[in-house]
Amino acid sequence: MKRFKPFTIALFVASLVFAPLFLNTYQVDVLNSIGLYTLLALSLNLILGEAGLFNMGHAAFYAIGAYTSAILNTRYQIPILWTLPLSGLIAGLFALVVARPVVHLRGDYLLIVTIGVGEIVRIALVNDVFGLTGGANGIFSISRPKLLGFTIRQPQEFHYLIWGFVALTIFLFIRLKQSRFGRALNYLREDEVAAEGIGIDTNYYKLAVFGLGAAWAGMAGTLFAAKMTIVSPESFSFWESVMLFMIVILGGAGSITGIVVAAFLVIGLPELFREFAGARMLVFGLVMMVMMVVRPQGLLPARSQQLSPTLLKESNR
Amino acid sequence: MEEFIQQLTNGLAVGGIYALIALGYTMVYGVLKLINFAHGDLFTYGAYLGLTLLTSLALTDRLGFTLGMVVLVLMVMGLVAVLGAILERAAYRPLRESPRLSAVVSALGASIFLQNALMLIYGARFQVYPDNILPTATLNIFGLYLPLMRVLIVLASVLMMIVLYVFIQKTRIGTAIRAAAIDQGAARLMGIDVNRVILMVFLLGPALGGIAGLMVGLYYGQVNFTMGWVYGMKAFTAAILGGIGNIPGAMVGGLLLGVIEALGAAYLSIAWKDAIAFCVLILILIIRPTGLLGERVADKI
Amino acid sequence: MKKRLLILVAALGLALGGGVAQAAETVKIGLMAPLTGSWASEGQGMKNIVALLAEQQNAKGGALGKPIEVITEDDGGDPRTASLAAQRLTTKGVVAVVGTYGSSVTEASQAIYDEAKIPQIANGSTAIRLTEKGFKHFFRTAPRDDEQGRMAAQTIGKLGFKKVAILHDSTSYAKGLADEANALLKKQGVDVVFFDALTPKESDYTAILTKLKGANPDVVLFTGYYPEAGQLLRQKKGMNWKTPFIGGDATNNADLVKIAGKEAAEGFYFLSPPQPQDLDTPEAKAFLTDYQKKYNELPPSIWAVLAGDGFRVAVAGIAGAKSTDGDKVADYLHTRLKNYSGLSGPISFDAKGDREGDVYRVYKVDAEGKFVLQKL
Amino acid sequence: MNSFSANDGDRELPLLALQGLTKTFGGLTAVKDVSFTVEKGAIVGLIGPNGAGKTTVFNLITGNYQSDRGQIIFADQLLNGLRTHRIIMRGLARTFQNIRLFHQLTALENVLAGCHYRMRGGIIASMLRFPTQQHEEQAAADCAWRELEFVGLGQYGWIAAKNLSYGDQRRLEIARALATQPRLLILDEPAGGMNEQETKALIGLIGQIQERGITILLIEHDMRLVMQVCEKLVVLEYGSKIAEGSPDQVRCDSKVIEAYLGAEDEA
Repeated sequence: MKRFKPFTIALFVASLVFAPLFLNTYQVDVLNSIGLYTLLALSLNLILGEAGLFNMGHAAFYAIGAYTSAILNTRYQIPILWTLPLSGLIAGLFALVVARPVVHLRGDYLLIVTIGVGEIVRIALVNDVFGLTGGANGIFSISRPKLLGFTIRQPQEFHYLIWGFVALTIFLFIRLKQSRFGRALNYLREDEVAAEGIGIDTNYYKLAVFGLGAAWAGMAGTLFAAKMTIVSPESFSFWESVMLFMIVILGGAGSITGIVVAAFLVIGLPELFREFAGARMLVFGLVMMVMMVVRPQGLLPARSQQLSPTLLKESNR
Repeated sequence: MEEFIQQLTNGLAVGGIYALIALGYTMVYGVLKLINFAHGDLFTYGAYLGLTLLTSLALTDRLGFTLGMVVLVLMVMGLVAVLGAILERAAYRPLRESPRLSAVVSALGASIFLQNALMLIYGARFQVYPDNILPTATLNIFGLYLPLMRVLIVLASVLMMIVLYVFIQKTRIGTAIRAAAIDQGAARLMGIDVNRVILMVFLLGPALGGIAGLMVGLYYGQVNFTMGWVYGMKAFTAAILGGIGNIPGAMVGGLLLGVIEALGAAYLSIAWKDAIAFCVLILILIIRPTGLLGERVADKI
Repeated sequence: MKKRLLILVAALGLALGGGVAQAAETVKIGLMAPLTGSWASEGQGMKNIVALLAEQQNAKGGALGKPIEVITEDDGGDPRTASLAAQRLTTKGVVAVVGTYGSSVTEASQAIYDEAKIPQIANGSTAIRLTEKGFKHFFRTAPRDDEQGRMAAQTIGKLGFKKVAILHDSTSYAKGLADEANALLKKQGVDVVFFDALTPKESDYTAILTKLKGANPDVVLFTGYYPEAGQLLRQKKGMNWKTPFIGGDATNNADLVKIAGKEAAEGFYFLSPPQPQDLDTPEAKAFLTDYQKKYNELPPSIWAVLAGDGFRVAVAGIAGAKSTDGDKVADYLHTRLKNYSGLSGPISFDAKGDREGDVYRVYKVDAEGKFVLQKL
Repeated sequence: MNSFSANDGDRELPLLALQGLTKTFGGLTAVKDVSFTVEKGAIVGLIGPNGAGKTTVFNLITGNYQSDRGQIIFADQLLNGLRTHRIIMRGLARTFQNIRLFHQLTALENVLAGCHYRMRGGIIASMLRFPTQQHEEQAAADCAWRELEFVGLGQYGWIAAKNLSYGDQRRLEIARALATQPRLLILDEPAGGMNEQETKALIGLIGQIQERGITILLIEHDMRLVMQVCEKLVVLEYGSKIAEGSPDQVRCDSKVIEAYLGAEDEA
């Protein structure tokens, strides 16, 4: 927290809090999109950035969360926000089941397997698996979320729901990072053999982090379903996983502030480049390349000190 | 049975193309441990360049079919190879000492760039190769319909793979490539110019990918700026299936993936075809974690 | 570095805000189209046609005496981007929106326009449910899937085929049409011997064709899009397989014949709203000439032409309502616009916003690769 | 365990016993029928020419490899088949021949890894920062600082491991292993790459570790170190044990002399 001074953070939070007062609905909606991707990227960061497990199929977990909420809401009329924990749970369980036989695979092999899982999930959704997902149409007419008797409808209202959840996530994830669990993930990333050789159950942590990251992506899926009121397979294509992957690496794997900034760039830039019309993705691709070449460690690489403030005191000994 | 064999040949024809593209992934990976996500787009450039050269230079009219084709193939190979080398220079070389995943993101950015550049140059519509460039004879062997060109495509891809294999195994530069793939540092100490090896790999892989693009264009007739994603992903899957970094592995993986897809479509479900292929891939990796022909490296502790 | 980043992010925010220009001297009509992504060719066709029509309308005095300004936003062919595009258009003060291509993409934008009381006239969105939600401001110039399904079943019946294979591509449009046709054909007593989906955007469909051939149908109904249809026809010929194919309206694209080759495309039937060249209204003829003069090609597909109709309808609605107020324009379009002479035939809207009347025709590809209107 | 505590004072009781350990890779037998014991509180050296299979023996003990035959008994319990982290939890700890630190992380975080398995805090406790979890973190940090100071790296807690000198990295690895509070510490070439001064300090450190009641098994090529600190030596050649005994006994063993003369330059 030394590097990003409290003042900068306060300024950032304040501008987000007051943004809906100054921005039009389109701009707020862009911010909402960024918020959603920040959430997803933070959840992927646990797996990819903190634990170093190559995952390019994160959209699968996001999709499962979104579809769980959509199905529960449209079939059983469960209020959409109530489905949040359940979406997380189901996405997390799904991740545990699929990751169990494959987590031992090395880097690039794991990468293709996660791509495969992402594609299998998408194909299953398209083919209306178990008659639940509505095929390529997806599921529509999801009801608007209600919070304390207030129906959330406008982008301005979603803004607070989404960014509130982002804030909560960052709060919890920083604490997680500064704990035994968070450190275990880093040991895993740095050297798996040494981690196992120092008493860390590497298989357990690999699975646990897949489960946790997936559960969080699943909850982001609930927010997505609530915001769009329609979920369809297009929204969970391989491309989404690629975008999330780019956000995490561009931000600097393991760096929460870096990821927030990268989400602004990766989701915000294509909107900004709307002026370029047909060339907007061309410019976007070029910018991605240049940014990576200029900052190979990511925009704001994670520092190695990730201890809670109570431990910092020890340095005075 | 007849249908089975027909499907098998269908699979092999598609698999041959996958294998050619997979070679590019596997060679780059072998030396740089980098997944070149832009490789699929180089394949697309091969298809588009072939189209442009064919229509603007009218090679087959001027030089006759055989000579024209040979010149066309060489030109496409050369141009795509140069493009590959430029890509290496611009997007990967600056990141050689960086974390591996940074180069992956750079590759993804390059892929987006290349794809959209093509869209802006040629437009978003499907581009169509001129009709009747290739002979359209269909062989009828024991009731199997085998278009002549399909047979030739499979033969051509197998031939190119053999040439590449011999090149890698027998020539000096091939040996250097193999050495660099095993240990770059040691290869450098042995006096091998690793930069040259990498350049070579980025010339060879794209050249093969370019030919694959040209063959797809010539045979299937239509090309589209997004086709590289589909083929690229399939070829990458094939390379992993065979054991990435391993050249015969890419060939086996490519052909096998084509066959799995064809048989999966024929006997299980067409709609689930890609999911079936991925399931088979995952099962194979569970049993053999480094692919079919990948070396099983024990942990050096 | 962090300062520079901060500035970058701030600049991003400012730039996003900077796009709003305030000028009341023009009537702004939005066009939401896939300018990038998989359906970029449709989107670019839509943009060309609307640009041409706007130019012509402005030469005739625009709308309500003011020039028309077309504001185009890219929806990328993806629902999330579409919802952003829709939000952006609503903030730019458009009075009506044309577009877009793809039902689920359109769906992601419907509620946004409806809440903003901006009439939306979709062109390439045929899913039934779009008009079943009671949105007052939603219209479409495209016919619905159920109508096309009915037409497909009817045509197969009239052509006397007894064993049908149905192939779709898992997109919501193609699957909807396939389901619709499947149900109706079964009711008619036609044997559906095959029903499955291919994976779009691939090049090699021989595995699927081999399987189809094994099912031995009299005719194959393919409800997907033209690139795959062209490829299927081409490879079907390579296999020496003669069974005819029928396509849905998404195969109506000039590139179909180019992809398949004339020989392979010959004899292919497809259903479609009439093409401009088959309409004898002066509007259609004039449009066609002008389009060819400006862009030196035929319109890429009927969907782009339907976007043109959407634009013309929007202009007619504003003129008829004598207002740019969304509610008034929508009312006018629902109740008073009758048999408006569109490029694709007469246009009237029902209470749901669907196009009234029998829109579909049957076409067959002749030996020259021309699309010939069939009288059945 | 209880059988062990009953004889706590008995130095001759084996803490670790290998019986007939055999491991082959492909066609190559890396370890062949090796048996020896490590008595509680002792410092035992495992020596032999390069490629004799010493590190393989270590990897078999810590479960990185599974033996084809033979038994590994630690404190009267069989270790065969257990996963590495389980073995560590039984009270073994090791260092690696090619230093395997968590290079990007600080020295302190490296040592905290050793405390990991004794801690309980899970995902939820960590996210919500329960008081018990905080206490635990604090206790672990205290322990880690103690170990850092024990190996003489107290002032480097905040330095990333990759920025430490080679000798310090070796010490850090020892501190990390000590943080697991082992009964048996296995050191794989602890003096490798150290200069004379650093080696001297290391010898002192090994003595201090022994004073803490920790048994030590080590591989080392530096014969001065071995002869100075070890109470017992086991000699391997081509995967087989060729000698075992006190340093003086081994020094005079004809087979050992032969093995080392044949490969003197490697020692």
